[in-house]
Amino acid sequence: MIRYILKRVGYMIVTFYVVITLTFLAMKMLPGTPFKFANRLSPEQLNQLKHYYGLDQPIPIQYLHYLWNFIHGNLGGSFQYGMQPVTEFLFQRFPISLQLGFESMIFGTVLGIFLGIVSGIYRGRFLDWGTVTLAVVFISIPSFIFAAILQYFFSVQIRIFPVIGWSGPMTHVLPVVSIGVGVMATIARFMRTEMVEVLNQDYIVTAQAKGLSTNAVIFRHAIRNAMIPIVTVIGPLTSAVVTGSLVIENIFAIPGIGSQFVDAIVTNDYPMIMGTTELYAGLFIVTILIVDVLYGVIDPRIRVSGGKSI
Amino acid sequence: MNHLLEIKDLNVIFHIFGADVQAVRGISLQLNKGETLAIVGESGSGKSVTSKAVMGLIPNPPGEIATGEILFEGRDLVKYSKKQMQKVRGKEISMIFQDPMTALNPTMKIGKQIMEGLIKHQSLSKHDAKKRAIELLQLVGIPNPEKRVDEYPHQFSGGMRQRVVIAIALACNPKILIADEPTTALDVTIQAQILDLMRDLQEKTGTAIILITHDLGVVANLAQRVAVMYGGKIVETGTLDEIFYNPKHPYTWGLLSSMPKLHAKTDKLLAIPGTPPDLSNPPKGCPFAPRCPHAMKVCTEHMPAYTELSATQKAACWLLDERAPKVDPPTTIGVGGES
Amino acid sequence: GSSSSKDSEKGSSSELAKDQTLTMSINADIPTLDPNLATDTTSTNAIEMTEAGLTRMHDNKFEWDLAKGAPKVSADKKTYTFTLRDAKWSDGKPITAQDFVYGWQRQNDPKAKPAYNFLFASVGIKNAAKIEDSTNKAFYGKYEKLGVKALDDKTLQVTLEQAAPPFFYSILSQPQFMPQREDFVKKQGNKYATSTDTLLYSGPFVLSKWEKGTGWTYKKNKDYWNAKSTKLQTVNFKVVKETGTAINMYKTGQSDIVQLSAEFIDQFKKQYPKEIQTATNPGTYYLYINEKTNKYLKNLNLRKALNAAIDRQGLTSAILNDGSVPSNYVVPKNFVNGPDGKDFRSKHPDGFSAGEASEAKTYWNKAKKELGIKTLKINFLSQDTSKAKQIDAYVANQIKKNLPGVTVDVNEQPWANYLKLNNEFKYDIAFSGWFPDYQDPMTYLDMWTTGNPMNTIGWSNKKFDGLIKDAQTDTADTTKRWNDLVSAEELMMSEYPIVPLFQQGYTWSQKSYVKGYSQPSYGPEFDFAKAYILKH
Amino acid sequence: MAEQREKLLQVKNLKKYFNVSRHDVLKAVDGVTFDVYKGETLGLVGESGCGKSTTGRTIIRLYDPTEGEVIFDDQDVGGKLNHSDKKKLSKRMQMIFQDPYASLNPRMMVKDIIAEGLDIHHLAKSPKERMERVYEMLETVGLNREHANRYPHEFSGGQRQRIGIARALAVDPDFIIADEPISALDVSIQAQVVNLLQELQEKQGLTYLFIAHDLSMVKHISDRVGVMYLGNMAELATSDEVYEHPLHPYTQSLLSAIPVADPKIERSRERIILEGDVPSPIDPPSGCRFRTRCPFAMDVCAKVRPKWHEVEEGHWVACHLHDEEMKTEKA
Amino acid sequence: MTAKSNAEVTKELFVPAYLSDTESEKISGKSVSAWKDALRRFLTNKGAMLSMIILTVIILLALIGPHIFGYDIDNQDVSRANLPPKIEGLTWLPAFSGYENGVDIYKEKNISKNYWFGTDQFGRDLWTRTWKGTQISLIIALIATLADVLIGVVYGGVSGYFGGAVDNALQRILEVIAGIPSLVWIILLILIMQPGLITITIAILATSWLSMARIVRGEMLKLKNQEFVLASRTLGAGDGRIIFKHLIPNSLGMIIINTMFSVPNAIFFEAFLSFIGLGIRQPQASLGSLINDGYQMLQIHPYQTLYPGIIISLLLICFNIMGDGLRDAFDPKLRR
Ligand SMILES: Nc1ncnc2c1ncn2[C@@H]1O[C@H](COP(=O)(O)OP(=O)(O)OP(=O)(O)O)[C@@H](O)[C@H]1O
Ligand SMILES: Nc1ncnc2c1ncn2[C@@H]1O[C@H](COP(=O)(O)OP(=O)(O)OP(=O)(O)O)[C@@H](O)[C@H]1O
Ligand SMILES: [Mg+2]
Ligand SMILES: [Mg+2]
Repeated sequence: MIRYILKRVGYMIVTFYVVITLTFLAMKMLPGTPFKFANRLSPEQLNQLKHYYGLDQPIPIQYLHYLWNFIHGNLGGSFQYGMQPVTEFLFQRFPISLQLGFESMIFGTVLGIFLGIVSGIYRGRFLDWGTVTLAVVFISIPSFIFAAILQYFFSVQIRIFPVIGWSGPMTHVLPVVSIGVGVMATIARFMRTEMVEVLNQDYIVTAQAKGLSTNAVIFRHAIRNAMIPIVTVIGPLTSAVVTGSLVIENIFAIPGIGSQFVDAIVTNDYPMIMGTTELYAGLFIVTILIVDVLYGVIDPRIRVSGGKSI
Repeated sequence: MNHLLEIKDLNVIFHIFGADVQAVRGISLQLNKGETLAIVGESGSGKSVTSKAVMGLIPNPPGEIATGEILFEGRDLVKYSKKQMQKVRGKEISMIFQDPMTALNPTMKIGKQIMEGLIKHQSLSKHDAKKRAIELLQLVGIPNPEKRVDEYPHQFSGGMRQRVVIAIALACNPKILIADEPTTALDVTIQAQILDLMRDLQEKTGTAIILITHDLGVVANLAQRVAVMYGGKIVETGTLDEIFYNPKHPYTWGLLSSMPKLHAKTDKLLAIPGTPPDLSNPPKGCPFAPRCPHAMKVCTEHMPAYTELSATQKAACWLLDERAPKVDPPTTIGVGGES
Repeated sequence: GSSSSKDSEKGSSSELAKDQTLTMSINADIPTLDPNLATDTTSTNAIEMTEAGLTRMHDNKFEWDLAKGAPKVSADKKTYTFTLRDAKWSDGKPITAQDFVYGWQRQNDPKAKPAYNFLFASVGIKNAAKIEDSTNKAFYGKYEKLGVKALDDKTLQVTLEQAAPPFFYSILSQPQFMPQREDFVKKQGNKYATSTDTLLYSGPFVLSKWEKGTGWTYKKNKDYWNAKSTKLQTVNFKVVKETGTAINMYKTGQSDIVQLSAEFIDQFKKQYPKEIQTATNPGTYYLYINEKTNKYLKNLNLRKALNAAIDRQGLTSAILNDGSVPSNYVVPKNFVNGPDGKDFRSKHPDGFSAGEASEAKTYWNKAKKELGIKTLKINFLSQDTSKAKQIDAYVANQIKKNLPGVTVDVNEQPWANYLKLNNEFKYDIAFSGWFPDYQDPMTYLDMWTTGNPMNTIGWSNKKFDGLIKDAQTDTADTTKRWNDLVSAEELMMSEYPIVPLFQQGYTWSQKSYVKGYSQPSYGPEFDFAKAYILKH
Repeated sequence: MAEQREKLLQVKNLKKYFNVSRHDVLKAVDGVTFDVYKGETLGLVGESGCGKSTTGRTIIRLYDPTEGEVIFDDQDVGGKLNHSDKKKLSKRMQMIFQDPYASLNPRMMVKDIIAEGLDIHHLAKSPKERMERVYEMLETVGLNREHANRYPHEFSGGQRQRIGIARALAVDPDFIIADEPISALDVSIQAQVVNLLQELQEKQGLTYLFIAHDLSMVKHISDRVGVMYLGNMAELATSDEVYEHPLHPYTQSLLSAIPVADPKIERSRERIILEGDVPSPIDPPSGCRFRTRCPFAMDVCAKVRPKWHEVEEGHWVACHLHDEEMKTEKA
Repeated sequence: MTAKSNAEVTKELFVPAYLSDTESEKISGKSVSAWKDALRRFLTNKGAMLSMIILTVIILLALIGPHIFGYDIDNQDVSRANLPPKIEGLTWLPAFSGYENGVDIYKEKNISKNYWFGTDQFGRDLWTRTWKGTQISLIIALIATLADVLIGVVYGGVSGYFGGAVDNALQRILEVIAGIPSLVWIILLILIMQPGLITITIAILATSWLSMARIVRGEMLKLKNQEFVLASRTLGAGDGRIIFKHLIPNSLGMIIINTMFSVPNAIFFEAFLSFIGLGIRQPQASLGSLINDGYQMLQIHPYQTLYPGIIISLLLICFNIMGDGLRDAFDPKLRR
């Protein structure tokens, strides 16, 4: 197990290095200059600025420089925020996005698992049909449309929830639901398939043959086994949550990293784009690692042998 | 009636894809206390379905018990509610499945899987249940049971898993143990271990066993009575010796003669040509007729009735009708000849 | 905020509300509060609300702020001596003439990365142009040679190269001309002006909270010399990027003022006729025409055709719909008055239209003959902002529709690349706009002179250059200067080197209990320095 | 009788190791030596995982041998082979697989399945000839012409297995490796296939390597039987010899473990029940592989690997109990 | 059962019935391939069939819809800006009445022509634009999916089939690529390339093939050791034959199913990109860009988002249901 984790961490570092390099190169390939007011600057001033930011050096040198700074936790300064350190912004805003993502994930997962179980148990009946339809619909409606509808309905028409913000619990409801339903739908669908699969397994019959009640069979035997593979979807789902939060944060004016990222893209704030990208990648990579390790922890079959065979 | 279990005219139907599979078509069986009844027959002949029907585990949908009674100590299990049935399962009647690799929950400790039934049926405390689980593991011959109760199924070999499955089935001292191909997935040497174990356990506990298999060797080893199934029907029943040495049904003949003899020289095996019937569209007459070398016109038209050949043996075949031409069993079944 | 959910109409009483809190939504964060680095409207606005200069703009007119009154002007009109009021920084220390000197010098110190130091040269502060000029070895970066001096703590002397231009006093209200305190700036170093407590305040408000990404809060500055005229106790700005969301906040009473985008204006006109407000501002938008590298576009008839092809009324009423007005001119309306007290536009109120769509075809046909072409492909460079995209779609369609045979290929780029392509003349026409640096027609005209780095259209006219030069050097005779500028615009627009499209307008909605709030055409973008809330 | 007969296949010290992970090598077949004579059936029995299939697959070159020689008709086919050599070999050596469901491509029609070998080796000159050959094969294995245009899933297990045989026969091979061809079939169907194989052998003079774990069936069909245990050959002799005078303790216990379909014999039989399970081939016991379960294990068994030698004519065994040298040493 | 009346059983019936060998081997019924079997199962799946019908209708409309009124996608006329939908025969339906907030906009603006989906702020006919947008979205989805299938199948196929060191190397690369969130890939790509149809396609492509590659690899690994493949090998088949005759036909089901899920993913991602302003260029429209344009008007002119929104949702739903249907149809466990 330890060896497996070490190996994974190794890959993780490689992946991360690739991300750093790629983002760096991408930024270098971007057309145009990073200086917003380039049109008002004399060439001399421009050169000075370039020198100041180290942009006049050959790219390999810049690259090494960037790596060096990166290792020392320096991601450079934000162009759009008067060269304030990018890390400061990330530290400030990332926790909010993380919280949003986490809550959405919890909301989606819990509800999704529940729906999936119900649907799997009542396979082919009305409940199943309803859940499946719901899941497909929620997977198919882009989260921003859903968010806009929710906001209009619950904040403007009924006025239960505030329009914007990220302060009290009430402010969390709409954004979390907007992102969470997608997660919920995906998980529900997956869970249903797993549930159906598991319910057809021999050990379920064994459990029934022991005379256990239906509830005991489902709760003690079916659900746990059905839930193990769910862990594997959580990795890719993080991606979905991140994508979702990117727009949802704008709609609900949540000061998270997502809205920051969109800003950075629109304003060509390269250091910020790079920093955010790396953060996302890091988060994603770590999530996948955790998920994989977790998978081993939950599934006793993998626990000892270490690593899953794909 | 003092049968422990009596099945009367059981019919089980599966509704799939616009077709109705008549998996079991009017089966009647009796099982007495402490005896071992083997059910043998072709794959798909309804052996497992019959046993599942007894356990009340026919998946519904798509399956249903269309008609029939399953009398356990005189009470009809077919009429039992879910709750009532749960009290019977595992406590009065328990079951072992063919594949030990999949019959255990991979994410639950062995001990817990054994304890579940104990806690449910005997209201033991967790602690006592665990103690009993260790005893049971010891009983089925698992070394070092104190340690192994806390392991997971994947840490056990196939033979050991099958032992665990047996331990689970025996946990509450059931009156009937249904073993559905308990050794098919195992190697011969392990199979021998398991068969030994089952025989020992039966001697100790006096449990009646329904043994389902298609390995006549296993039958000869373990059973006292045999029921031969074909096409959803029982075509012949009798004591072990009656079936092996004096079989009356051509399918039984075929079955016995298609097995090579380890201790005798056989030039050529007697194959049964053709393939088993499609149970979604079963033949009108004798299900074996299309493959029967002695088939007569009547066989394809009418289902033969049982002919009582002895107090214990009966068979359903038109050849036993006095109007039928006399047919001798093939010599290849002459195991009785004693080489 | 004043979160009454009733959109009440009874705010007609003139009694002040107890809670003097104003809440607004805004679509951008404050990037920086360092007056050296501030280039965007949000930062500028925040600095103007929290800091004071010698003057302060209000309702398009300047008022004396930290200057006690008009300065003493020397006979040659080149030296101006200001006397300062007794005013304090937010840490209690007095604001001195030295603080002005330091602030101005810092704005001219290349090391402090000033973005708008050219303003000093535009006004004509002594040596400013030379200090800026990196080819000038003797002066470059020597900010101590700037024409500004503290005679004593309360007396500031400013020396100019020539007589002060008419916009001298108004430009003194800009952040670049505000005082900065040396010891504080040096102590904060890199952190200067990046958070509420790394900045000293001298204006009507102090920044009490600044959460990046969420918004910020102003509190009344009790130490401001003119604190009695500040009514608002608290002003909240909430960063909301989605217009729909901002509207929803306004509708539910979670904000008091909301900027409206085109889509919502009709609805608001119907729903909240008493709350909707409109004002023009001096932002002008036009198309560059590349005369430098595109040989066809050197043809006047073709340029006229382009000018005539676009129905600007349709653009402003159907697409923008935000109070913007069609323009056929370079210098905007209602921006600056001449010595005669009349608007610059008064001579040519509607500018210099090349004509209707029908005339466009005539010009196009002439151009075709002159150029010997049948069709023309136009590369239309623009930015990738959502607003620009709408305008592009409209403009491209108008040109295609009204000039048969012309195809338009829209090339929408992010800002940085847009600039680059623009500077490299890699476009045929390009969408662009201009906001004034100071309150004078010159800010709209001097960039079209030959050789000006901002002249990225390649148009060149000696006579025009001359007129601008005169106006720049001969500042003493204000009337002649004015007339020169009027002639310069006339001359420019006779050659149609650009296609003016519209002058921007603002439409916003403010709750009826909000009074004294304005969005003037020059000065603070959102002027709430004297706003107040009525009881409601 | 064996002496005069021609050796069709000689397997010498064949080894096949699999790298299951970076550190572990699975010794599926670990030094197996035997010959197969022309026209005979050599049965190969042993418990699951003992390397029977691997042996067969290595001989037919589905796997490349790790070590050892395979001499087929005096030609070494155990070394490096290029594609055309393998192709040549495949015309003469064929295989029948265990699982009648997995061994037929569900997306192909029966005629294309049977004709695959013909197509690969260009044995049919025209489509007509190809079809003729397919029909011929179908009839040979007791199926009908109409079956040619059907898909595998429409057939029963026994029929499918016969299609598999037809496929192997289509290229007209000399040697057929049958890897548990009947273990997935119903008892009543097994005989169909076994009879068919025997008939074909008689008619076409085929040579079989018949792999199975059902000893009674192996005995029935084989002339000689080899018993494998954990990658090694334990014993090899004529089938009667193996069943009547087993020398290796493993063979003995294996034979006693098989339940016999005869109640009387069953009642009276003495069994040697082996304890425990087969050890892992990744980390096999030292010396004799069987010693961990052997009722007669001696000290020497842990140290020295028993020699594979001929104790009597045609009776090979690898056991210290039957090694004269060891016996004397022990004494 | 025993109590069977023997009355009808006459003596004459007790003669041997002739039983031919061929008889016992007979298979009744018509020959069905696994494909046909799957198709049959698919056809009986009501949801999937309905989805297919809806999809067909949408695709047909996407093809002919833009030509019905003779407008092109950039037919601007601000005098008819922001008209609500109106369909002559359906004016009794509020959605197609031409009224907005109780006002007959057509009358107000004095317009006699009907615009079935209304017009946008430029006065462009939304019916035309919506269907044209559907076309573009479908094309993006199609190209992305096709390429995804190609890259994914080849990559996964090579990796799974050749195995060993090749597989190891390819899998490590895949792992690294998959370690980078797709969003990051896409945004980096969009930043360095000109936004537009091709860029979007490439961007979607850059990441979407991963799952296909994984699935195909898994299939290959599973299939290549199946006995029918081994059988082909023992017959002397080369790699080409094994791949094209055995492996691909047998993994086609999985590939098709995965494709069914790739299509909606591509459409969805395009919409997302449009929403954050990195989408298709004006005056071209895709469903995503239409939704993005209309989104600003959601509260005022909801119809501008509604129809593209409905279509995109329908597309996604239908593809998803069809994917599910295909999965069921190909599921060997559900086969008898
Ligand atoms: N869950 C089910 N759904 C549909 N049909 C079923 C189901 N279970 C059993 N059947 C059908 O019932 C018939 C009898 O099956 P059963 O499992 O009893 O056979 P068996 O005698 O146990 O065979 P085997 O030896 O292969 O286990 C078969 O035709 C089978 O297809
Ligand atoms: N391709 C492979 N890679 C790794 N290990 C393998 C491979 N093929 C077989 N093995 C291992 O080699 C050993 C021998 O396997 P083999 O299939 O030859 O056994 P067998 O005697 O045919 O068993 P069975 O009766 O179950 O078919 C087993 O432990 C098996 O797990
Ligand atoms: Mg069964
Ligand atoms: Mg094998």
